[in-house]
Amino acid sequence: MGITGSLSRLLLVCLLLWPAMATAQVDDSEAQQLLTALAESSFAEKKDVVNRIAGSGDERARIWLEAFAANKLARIESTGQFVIVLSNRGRDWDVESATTGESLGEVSRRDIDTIRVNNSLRSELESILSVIDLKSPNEDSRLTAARALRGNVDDGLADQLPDLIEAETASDVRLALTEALAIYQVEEQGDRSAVAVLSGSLNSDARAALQNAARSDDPALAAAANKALESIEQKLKFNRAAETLYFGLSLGSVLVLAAIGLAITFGVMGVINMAHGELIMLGAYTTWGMQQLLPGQPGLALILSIPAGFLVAALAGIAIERTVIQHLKGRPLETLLATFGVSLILQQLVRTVISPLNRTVITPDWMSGSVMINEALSLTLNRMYVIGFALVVFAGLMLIMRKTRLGLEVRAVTQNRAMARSMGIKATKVDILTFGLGSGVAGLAGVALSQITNVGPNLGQNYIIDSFMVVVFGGVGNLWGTLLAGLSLGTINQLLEPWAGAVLAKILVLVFIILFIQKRPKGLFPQKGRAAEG
Amino acid sequence: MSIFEQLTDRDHVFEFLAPVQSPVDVRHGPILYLEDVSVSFDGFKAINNLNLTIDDGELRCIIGPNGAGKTTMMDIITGKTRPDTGSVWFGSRHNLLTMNEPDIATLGIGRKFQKPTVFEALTVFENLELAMAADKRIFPTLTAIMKAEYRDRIDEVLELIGLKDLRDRPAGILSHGQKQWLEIGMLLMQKPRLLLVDEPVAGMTEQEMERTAELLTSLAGKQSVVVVEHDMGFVRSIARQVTVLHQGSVLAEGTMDQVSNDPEVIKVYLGEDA
Amino acid sequence: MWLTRPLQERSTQVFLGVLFAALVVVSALHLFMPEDSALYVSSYTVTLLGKYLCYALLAVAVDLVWGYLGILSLGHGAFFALGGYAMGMYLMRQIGDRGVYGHPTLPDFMVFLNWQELPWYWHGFDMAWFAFIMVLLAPGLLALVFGFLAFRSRVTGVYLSIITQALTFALMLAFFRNEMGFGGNNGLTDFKDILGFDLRTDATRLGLFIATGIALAIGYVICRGIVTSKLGRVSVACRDAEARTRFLGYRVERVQLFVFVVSAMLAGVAGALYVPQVGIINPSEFSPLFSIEIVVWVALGGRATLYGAVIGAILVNYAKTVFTGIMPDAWLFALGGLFVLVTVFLPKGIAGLLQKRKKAETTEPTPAQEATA
Amino acid sequence: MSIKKHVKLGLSALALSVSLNSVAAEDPIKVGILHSLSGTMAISESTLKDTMLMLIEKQNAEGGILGRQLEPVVVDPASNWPLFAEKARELLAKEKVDVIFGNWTSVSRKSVLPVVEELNGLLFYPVQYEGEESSENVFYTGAAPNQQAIPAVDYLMNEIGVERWVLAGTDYVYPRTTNKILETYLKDAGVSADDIMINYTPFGHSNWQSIVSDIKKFGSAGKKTAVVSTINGDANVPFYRELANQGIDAADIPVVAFSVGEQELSGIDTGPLVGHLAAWNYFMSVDSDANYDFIDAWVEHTGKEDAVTNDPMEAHYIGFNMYVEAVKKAGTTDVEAVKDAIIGVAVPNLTGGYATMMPNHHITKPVLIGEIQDNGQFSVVWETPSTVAGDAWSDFLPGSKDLISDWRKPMTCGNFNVVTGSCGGKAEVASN
Repeated sequence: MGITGSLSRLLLVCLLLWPAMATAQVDDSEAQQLLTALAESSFAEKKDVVNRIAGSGDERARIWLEAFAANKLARIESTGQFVIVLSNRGRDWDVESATTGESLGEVSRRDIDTIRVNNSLRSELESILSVIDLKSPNEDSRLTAARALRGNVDDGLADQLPDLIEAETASDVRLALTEALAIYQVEEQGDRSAVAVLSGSLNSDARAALQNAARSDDPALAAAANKALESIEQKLKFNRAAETLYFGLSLGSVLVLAAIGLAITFGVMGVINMAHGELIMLGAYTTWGMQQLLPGQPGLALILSIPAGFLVAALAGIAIERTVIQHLKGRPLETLLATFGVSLILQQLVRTVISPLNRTVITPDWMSGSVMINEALSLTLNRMYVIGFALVVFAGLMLIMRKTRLGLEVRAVTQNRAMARSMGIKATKVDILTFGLGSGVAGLAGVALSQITNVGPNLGQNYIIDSFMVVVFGGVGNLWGTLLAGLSLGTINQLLEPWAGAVLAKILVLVFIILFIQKRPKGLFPQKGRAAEG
Repeated sequence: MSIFEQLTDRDHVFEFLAPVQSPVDVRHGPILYLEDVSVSFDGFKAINNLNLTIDDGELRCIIGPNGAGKTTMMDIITGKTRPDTGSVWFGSRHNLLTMNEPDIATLGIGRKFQKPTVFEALTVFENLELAMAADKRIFPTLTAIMKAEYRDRIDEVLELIGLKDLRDRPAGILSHGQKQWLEIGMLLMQKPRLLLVDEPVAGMTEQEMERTAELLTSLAGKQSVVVVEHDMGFVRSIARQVTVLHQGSVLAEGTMDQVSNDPEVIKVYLGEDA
Repeated sequence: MWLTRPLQERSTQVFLGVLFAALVVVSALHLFMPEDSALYVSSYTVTLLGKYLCYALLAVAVDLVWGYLGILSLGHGAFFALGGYAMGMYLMRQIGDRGVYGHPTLPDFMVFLNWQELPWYWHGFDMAWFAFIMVLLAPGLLALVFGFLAFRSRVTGVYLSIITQALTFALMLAFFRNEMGFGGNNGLTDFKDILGFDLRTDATRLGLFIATGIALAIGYVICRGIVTSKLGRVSVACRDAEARTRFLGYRVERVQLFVFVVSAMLAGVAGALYVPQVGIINPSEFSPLFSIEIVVWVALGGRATLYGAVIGAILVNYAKTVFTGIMPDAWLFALGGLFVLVTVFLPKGIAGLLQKRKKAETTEPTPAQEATA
Repeated sequence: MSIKKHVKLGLSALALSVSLNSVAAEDPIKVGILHSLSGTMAISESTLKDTMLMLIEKQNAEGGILGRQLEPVVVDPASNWPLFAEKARELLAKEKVDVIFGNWTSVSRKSVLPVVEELNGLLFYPVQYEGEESSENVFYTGAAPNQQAIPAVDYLMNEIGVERWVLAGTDYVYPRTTNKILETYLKDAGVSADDIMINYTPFGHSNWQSIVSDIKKFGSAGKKTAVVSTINGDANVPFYRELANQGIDAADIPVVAFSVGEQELSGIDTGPLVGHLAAWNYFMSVDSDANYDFIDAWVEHTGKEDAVTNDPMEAHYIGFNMYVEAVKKAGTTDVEAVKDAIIGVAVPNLTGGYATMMPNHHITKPVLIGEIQDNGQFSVVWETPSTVAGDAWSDFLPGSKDLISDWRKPMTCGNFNVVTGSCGGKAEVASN
């Protein structure tokens, strides 16, 4: 258990007297001396210093400790003055005094000694702060604090918990606290009755406690723990299945996004666009560019880059169509080669113009982390957004193809170009629009991918083959096919991965597709009638 | 029938006792025999309970409005399309439904497409060479050498189809009519028992037509010929037996006069033409 | 006889003449010129040329299927690499106990990943004849199985191209796996000698260079023999009007299969000669990029003319050597531009330009037919 | 990097190649630089090329070596392994360079090795690698497993109290070997087999969902768990993203990476990664004047205020200075002489200590453990009390535990087998 007894006793003091002490403030010499101790002692000793600081009840303690935890607490070599680092990028850092809080402007890195912190200290600090938070009026912070306590309770705290639970109003906080206490009781005291409390819990610390208990030499306790674990395992099984399914869907939705644009350019227009991957890449870079333009507002930038990414990619696509593809009408294989050349050029362009290095695309807060369905099953948010996004995009395309004039004309042109022409449809215009649409969708895929994987020059390459597989597997010229193919391939892959391993799973999927194409050359949903011939 | 039945059936002729025969068995008359053939594409019945019999050495014309299923019928006979129901027999022992295009072709059914398809990259001569009846498996083809007799035979046909002086030009440069002829020539090289000729005179001049007519009539007797044609004049000029297809099944059958006086037929055609 | 027929052709005679002349000249300059003379050909250059010749043979193999059969294989790198691995395994076994661990049978990478004994598929590769048969057999079999499945179900055109790409991609992933026992990403390297000749001597290098030249000559004659035979004309027929060919009684899928397998074996040989000269074989040879690059060599040189493929391969790779020396960043621009320009403005490649002067050769596909291919 | 620059370089290189095969005594010392400037590895390697150019510039400004100027010869192996061998041959046979600095990936080194040995050149290899190699002609200035992996594990075991281990790596030889070594090491340290989870993924793996969730499960067994990551390059971003999203933070399950440096971090949103670890022999954040000077010079050379330095750059810095010293010591650039002279040469490293060239052609390095900070830098939380000497042959692999390497006369053997008492690699010895 992380927290030493001495610490917790100190904590109890400040816990119970917290409101009273909130205004207290030690004089600067003492503060200076505390911080010096923090700066100069070894990691082992730092723990006690931290406790002393926490115990000092100084209102700045929290600021110091947080800065310390974030690696922002430092001492200026020349003056020996303690500072809090505000920005730590580049060679000169922006700092303010730790004691007075006044800004000291920029100081050269050479002159700053950050006070080192490490993981164990950091987690220690967390629990300290969380214990403090148990008293906070804000329910959420109480909840997080309570949850953080599980597995971190020690004797001193344990004595206090019952009262806290008693006092607690919010049910879920109370539950968390009760579990925290139970875990302690099982672990430290081998208390069998407490096992019952945990038997339903899906929390990993609770499970850990039970597993340890199951190993204990007290047979009765072990038996009880095992029983509890079994019931937990039952719940877990279901959750894991759900999880795998979710993984499959999210991977699938990525594939769908990557492939759907291709389904239009390849499936509907019959154009093999090997530069499709690079159009995706452009979309991703647009997101990065947007975030550069709007520093500090990654979320807004992301939303804006949805239309932006679409436009950029669409324009690029149209440019490709005008300059290259239109000259190769009816020569799919040549188109394949030419567009492959385009893809090489685009990649190298990004390398030389922007950088060969990956670019950082920030995930906005509302997209990071995960929604907790229950303690064992939590769905990652960014993936969830991607799934939703994929479906929206798909629905949008369906609408365009089914309900709009463009869609009608597109279908007309693909069915019979000459006839469509004679009915006054401008085939060239349709080509441009269709290809623009397909490329634009690729751009959208890029925006989504920027939240999941690298934004770098090779981004496109990693998806092009998969995309083609999905389209071919789903049946060329059939959007539903693409959707189904993408989702099913994703799921298959995720089902295989646990026992086959990532590499083998991918290989197996590829081989499966190759064989499938042999059986059904036209994919899951083949185009019917004369249009499909030749 | 089961072995036992075979043994007890005194009329049964065991394979190994049967007399050696030409691959196509026409002792019982018809060389081509379609029975209750139906096929449909996404619900649309292209062929509907079609029954058709072609006798050995017969020259048969098949007419019918667009979409009557003429081409589909040929696809079925040549193995390109498989019918949903019905049976197709070549002679009395070859079930065509169990064979693929090459087998059927080697068995002796030649086909000329509606839209003339020749190998444009190859010379006229080479086109005929490829068509020539020969062992068409891989290694024989690889090691094949041009014997004098083959050359003579090809030149014969070149003479016949009047492309002698274009002998060594790529077929791509030929006119539409010439391509038609070349394709007919390729049919001849195949020495088929049965020729399926789809709109042979489309895009031909008057005298080209006449020559085609002569050619086809001259072929009849030695080989059986089935001609699908729109051009009534042409049909009248060659036809003895005419079959009228309508909506995938036989509407009328008989001599040209019988057929053209058939009220049904008139209705259909007037419905078409008027 | 189909193999001797090409030898009467003028184009083939010219080609062989040029090739052998080049071999002789290079060897002579390498052997008899003093090191410091401007005409001296260093062993570095000899190996470089040897590599180009390997690529040339590979390109010829691709042209055979693409140019004459209309099958655009984006996976020929796979056959090349398989041949290379077969040779690589032989060379590994030749090291014997001279590896850093001095293990009598196991290659080094197996020793330090503590494999206990040699995997079954490594047996026999210590015998040259076996290895050399595998050089043909490994790619041949893959092509046979893959082609059989694909052609039987009439997968052609773009679909075929895409799944050939998938094929080589899958193989790349597979060979990256260390469990496969082919050295994973590091591949096979640090070869000592071949057929008893020390790979580090200039003589051996020259020998390999000449061997490659001869292999190219033979390969060229074989391909030429096929395309000038009736079978060659049949394949062109399959390329331009598959259905028609069927109705003439040819089994299109078998023609395709045969030519495809021959081509794969040639690619394998090219790979086998490539490995001892560059001194390493690793999964990156399976990368789809490489396979597509091969196709562009052919496209640049001019399809359905074999010699065009040779020209293309040598030109592009020479350009690559120069570019990566002078302006590395520009290389991909150049390559990419090449793809676009050739396909858009030079559909018949360099050979096409040459033929503008002579009368047009007849086996050139026209764009219209390409659509059906 | 601008095309212009390369044109300039290229032209100079071209100019050189024109003046073929004629090297007199007073000609400049030719330094071959063999780093990919295009293709997938360009990301990492092109900066090393620039580092070398910077060092050479500086050395020339100080009057070169033995009064001779240094002249960089830059070639681009384009991330293509066979091309590495070819370019190495070009450098040695055609350009007649005196020394080569180059390579990043193991496979490229393996492909160059026979060439360098055949033509008896000198190669300085700056990247941490799997060991199991010691060539007379190669100097390994990067870390061997015992200079990175093992100390890192020690730190986790002793300082953090980790009992359960996930060894996750990209499926190629470096992670394979490192994990083999660690596995044995951990088992020797009494870790039971079911407390070790080993997982391999392909290059550029981007879908980490199930693996991360497995790690999560593996980590929730009540014992302190850590991930030892030998995941390579591009695969890291999605990996760390997934970790963050599935709510695994450094406090619960720390990840210690061997292939993630400042440069890789510059492509990642480090916010969620704070506290995860990396083990290197140098960090940009190291608080020493030598380092600050180096950074200033680098920023000035690249003209980018945010340019980062990393471990392989330091390796080149050390390797280059060692070469300079060795040539001065030998008084000539003759390969044999330099080979003898360089052993024992000690030069300052950037972390305030000294690096010495060992007889096995590896060098002594301090091992630092750093925690990722939100500014894309590492803060050093632990370091080995003294420097560690690189070990060519791991003591934890059955195949190599009996092997040692010593290139001093009279032994001059890269793989001397202390059991059989013979030089294992030599043909006449059949050891079995």
